[in-house]
Amino acid sequence: MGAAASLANSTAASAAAAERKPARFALARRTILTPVLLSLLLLAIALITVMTGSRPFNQTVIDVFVRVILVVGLYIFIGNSGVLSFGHIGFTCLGAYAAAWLTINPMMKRGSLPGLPEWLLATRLPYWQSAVLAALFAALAALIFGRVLMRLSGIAASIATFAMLAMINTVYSNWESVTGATSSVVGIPIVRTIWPYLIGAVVAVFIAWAHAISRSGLALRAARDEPTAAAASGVDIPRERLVAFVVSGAIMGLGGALMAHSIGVVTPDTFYLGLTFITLSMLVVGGMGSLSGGVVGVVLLSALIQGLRWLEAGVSLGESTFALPKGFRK
Amino acid sequence: MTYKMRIVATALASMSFAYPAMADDKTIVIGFATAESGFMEAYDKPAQEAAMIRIDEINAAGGLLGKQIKVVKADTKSDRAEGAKAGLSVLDQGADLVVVSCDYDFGSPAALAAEDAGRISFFLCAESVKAGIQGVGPHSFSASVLAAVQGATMAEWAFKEKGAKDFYRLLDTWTAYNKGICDGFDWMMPKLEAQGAKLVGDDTFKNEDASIAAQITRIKSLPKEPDAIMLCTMMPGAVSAIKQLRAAGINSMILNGSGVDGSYWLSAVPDLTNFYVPVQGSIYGDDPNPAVLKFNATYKEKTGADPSSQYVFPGYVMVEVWAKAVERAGTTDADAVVAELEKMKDEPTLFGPRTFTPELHHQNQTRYLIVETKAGKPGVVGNWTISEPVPMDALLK
Amino acid sequence: MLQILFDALSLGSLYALGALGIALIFGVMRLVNFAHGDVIAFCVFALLWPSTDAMAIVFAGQLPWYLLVPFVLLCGAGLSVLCEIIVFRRFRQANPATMMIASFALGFVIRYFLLMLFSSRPKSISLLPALSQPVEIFGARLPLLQLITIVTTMVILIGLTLFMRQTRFGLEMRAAAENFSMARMLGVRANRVIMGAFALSGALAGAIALIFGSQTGTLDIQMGASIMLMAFIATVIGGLGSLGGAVLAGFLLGAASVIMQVMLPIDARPFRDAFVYGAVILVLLFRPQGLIAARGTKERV
Amino acid sequence: MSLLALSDITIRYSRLTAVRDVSFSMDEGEILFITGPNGAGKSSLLRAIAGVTPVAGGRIDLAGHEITGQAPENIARLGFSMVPEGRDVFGSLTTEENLLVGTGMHARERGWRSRAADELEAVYATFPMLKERRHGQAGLLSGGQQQMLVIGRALMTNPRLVAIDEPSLGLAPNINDQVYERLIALRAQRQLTLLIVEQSSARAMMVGGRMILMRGGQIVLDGDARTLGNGEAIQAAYFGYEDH
Repeated sequence: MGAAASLANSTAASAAAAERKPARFALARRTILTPVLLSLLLLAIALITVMTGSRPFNQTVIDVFVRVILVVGLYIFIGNSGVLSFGHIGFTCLGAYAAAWLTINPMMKRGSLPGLPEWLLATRLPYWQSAVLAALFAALAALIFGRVLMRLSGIAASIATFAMLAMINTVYSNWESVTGATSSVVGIPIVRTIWPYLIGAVVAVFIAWAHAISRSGLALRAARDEPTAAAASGVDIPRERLVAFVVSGAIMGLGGALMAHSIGVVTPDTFYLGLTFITLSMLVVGGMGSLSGGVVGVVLLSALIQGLRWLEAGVSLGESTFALPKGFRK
Repeated sequence: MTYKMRIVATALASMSFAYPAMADDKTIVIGFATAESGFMEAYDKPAQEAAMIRIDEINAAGGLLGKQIKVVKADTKSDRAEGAKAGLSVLDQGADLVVVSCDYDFGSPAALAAEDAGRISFFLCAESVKAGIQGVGPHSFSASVLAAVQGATMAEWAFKEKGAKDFYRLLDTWTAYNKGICDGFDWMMPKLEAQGAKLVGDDTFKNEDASIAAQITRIKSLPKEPDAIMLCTMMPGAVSAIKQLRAAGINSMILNGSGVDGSYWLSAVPDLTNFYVPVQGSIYGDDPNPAVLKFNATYKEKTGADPSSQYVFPGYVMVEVWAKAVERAGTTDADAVVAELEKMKDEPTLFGPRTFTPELHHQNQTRYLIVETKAGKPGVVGNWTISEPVPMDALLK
Repeated sequence: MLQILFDALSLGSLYALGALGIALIFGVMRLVNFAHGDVIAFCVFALLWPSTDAMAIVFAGQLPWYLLVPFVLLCGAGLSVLCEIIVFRRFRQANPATMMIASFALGFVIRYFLLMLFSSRPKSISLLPALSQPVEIFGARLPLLQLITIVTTMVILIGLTLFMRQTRFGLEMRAAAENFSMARMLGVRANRVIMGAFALSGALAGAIALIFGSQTGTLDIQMGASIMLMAFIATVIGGLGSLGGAVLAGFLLGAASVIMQVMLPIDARPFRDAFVYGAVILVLLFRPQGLIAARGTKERV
Repeated sequence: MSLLALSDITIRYSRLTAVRDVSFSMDEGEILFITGPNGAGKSSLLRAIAGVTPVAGGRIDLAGHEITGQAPENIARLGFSMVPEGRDVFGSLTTEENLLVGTGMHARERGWRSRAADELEAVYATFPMLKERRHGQAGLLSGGQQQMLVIGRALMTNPRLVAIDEPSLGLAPNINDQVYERLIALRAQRQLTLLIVEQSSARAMMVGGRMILMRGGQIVLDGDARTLGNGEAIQAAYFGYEDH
């Protein structure tokens, strides 16, 4: 993970370096190793899984890949801006439901979600198209919410994102005709092969990397480390935050869509506090400031949880979080 | 190297092919993809115990199609993603019947996995119309009765037997189950209104609300206390709502779904009176059917405790109807068994008749016992079967 | 009208007490304690004997009220202090995000511990049944408990204010909440103040547990969560670290909830919380520092 | 034996070294000015003595006890009282409450309440203005009044050594004069040992006593303030002319 360190170091050289294009190419060359290595790691995991041929294990690894996408999405905003967001799982919820709207058999949709607009009721797309649209939908929502919320910073911003999550959850839990309220939305085609999830995770990793070395990403990290200096040198912090918020929102939406396809049912309460804190823990354990930290955090923690489950530790989640504090102290 | 490798590979392959075939020969496998830990465990386990009682009875009587029933289990950890894995896991172990969690939301991932593999799945006690064809597919069934039937039963019974005229509807928006009860009530109400009943008001609350004082104030501001309040909710919020209703001095009849059955919580509302619950069988030792009393005794012997609520019973019913269908089909082949199940009309079981049709793998009309709680003591006071089945469009609302 | 006022006050009381418990700890440690809700749940379950049967085996719940109340308060304080010693003490130097997540993990552990001992099935208990009687006041018929909730909350608030203003410990705590390292340089013992804050916060959790328990008659391992969320929001709107602000915002949230329940048409009522959270965002946008900004709250270095 | 002794103190903030191998000691009753430009490490040094900034190397002794790595509250109990930069008054507390915060640490001793009351009267005698505003909120006091308050607050702990970080910062010159007038009077009255950090050496030369000049985290001059008063040496050291 040496490349990760170099990526982090490059932050220091941030704003000035961002001004010159050739320097950016050099930066890309220097840091490309990180996403490539991470992708290879994920590919290796996928290959091992396919070789074992166990269906439950395959499902477990699909879960891990979905979490990788979610944590990478969180990293894009939290890692780069330093603002803790409790709201991102809201975008996952939006993505998952968007995927449901787009892929369910129109016959079933008419019965269970009659409030959808006519064109949506008639639409039925393959899952990968719906995943892309779900990501765009989540990004749009992130743009709208972000326009308002990115004016805030620090703990007020964190709370406001939480309020956003609660709003999304309340609306989706009660809008009977469009989201089916608290009851499960069913009929989402289930995708049980591992490759789409692998591709999703790899795409997320590369987008995170591209954002991190983009001018906006560099400026945002500079602002995170030296807010006053960055503001003085003309960095428009709310704007750069908004960019990260929208990009991460899109990734969270993608993760939500794939999550929907991995289980086949969606309910609003899947996308609430539990998932929020599990993904946040994974990001923090890996190290909030680095992409590879996030991905490795997910893989390690998932392996730990799975290990404990195999040991039949009984209180699965309780036990796994017990192990957290050791990893917490950076 | 190639020669030896090929032998090993062939041996391995033949073994893996041979394994399910062997399982088919000597035993029939029922796979439980249910919660053995976490939140759902408290709901799945009792019904699963009841299912085990029926399985033991069948095995003791010589088995099914002359084969012993073998049980395999995988824990869903009360988690949806884990539920899908548990479903796949019992399928890998050769399950002919996949039993899934009590609740539709938690059981459906495993049921969908079974549907994919073309096996029959049975929800232990889900009461949503989705637990079956509508939400999983043509091989999926539920062993319990639709929530809507409970709401409709209570409304009709209260009107016809207790002379209730003014109804009030209080819905907890937390779950689909709660809404299901009120959907049944809403379907029944216009029929009763034509005969002189009246809906005097309605309101909603949330299960986790610390206080429903505002909702109670709305009831109290009515010109006259309603005769009956249809309370569409479930634990734990139900106790809180009932307690607050009574503490505010509202003495109307309270009509409920089966979710509040059980005496374990009655201590919270001392001397509760005028309180009615529909149940499939009585756990209070006064069931009109002596076979139910015998079952309760067996259950106590096996688990060391009396059934805590009527949700124990569907587990028994599930194995009962499935085994009958297998006997009649003469095979465990999913499609043949489904066809037999769909032929069942008012099939008698220990806990009331059961009907399955190619449209609905669930009960939309069945006999319910009515349990009244009087001065803190619950007991059966009658039974009721709604005058017509709840139609599909009311269920899919 | 009077009825609505009482409804709003009694719901607001619960939120205010919860917010106070969170604000106390935030003040001295900059920790948003997500485990607070689980401490509340623990306090109620302390009344029962551990058992996974459906029927609750009442243990401490049978004590007469003058023993019961201190018992529950002590339970809360004890657990809270234990959390501080075992977990949070190790995170004093960590950043707020890490602490927040540690507290959430701790909450998980407490919840699963309860789950193991008591199972997830809600239990019922008749707590202080004498309080469930209705009473008549100014022409409004109220449950006695509602009245007692309001009165108790007022007594607790006044008592706490006196404690904070009149005692040396209260003085040290207020000083530490405002500028922790300066207070230490004046000889204020960090451990003592932090443990004091945790103990007070835990006792407040115990008080909520008692009120909540006797109001609902139900014990559920999730029961603290909804209050915790509202209390958390109240703390933020009130101005993190400002005790007065937390109380004020708690009452405001309670009032907002009740008024929306009364005013909204039935189809919009299920969306009540979305409006409440929307109002939270508005407040934050116009006053990011909260309604009553805690003066000079410096980040601990 | 000296009251305060620092040997080879090094302070680092992640990769940045703020103070490098600094040693000096102070005797009881002494007045010592530490001066130097911004970023010389003066405040870091003071905060390290108070125990709020960890040291990366070296040892600090106070009144015969090693205090390296001790908690601030324990260092305060040995008689060290700190007036940090920026006059950290507790803004939401009243003036009197501010003064009383530091008396709590003697609560185990008998008769601390009456002694605290005496101290309070003594401080009010020195700063009558504080008595006028005793029940007013401290955050509403003016800059000069706040400076008096924090000095008074430091005295309330009954200290042997008072360290003051930049008392002149942000004060009008005439107010600043007043502050120093009081400080000098207090020192005479109570036999206080004073450690004062200032950016400019002008004040040190006026008041007299010993002066240490720091630059780049190290001591460059140490001697009698008035002797060092020779402008050129000071200026050379202050701005680092010798480098050129």
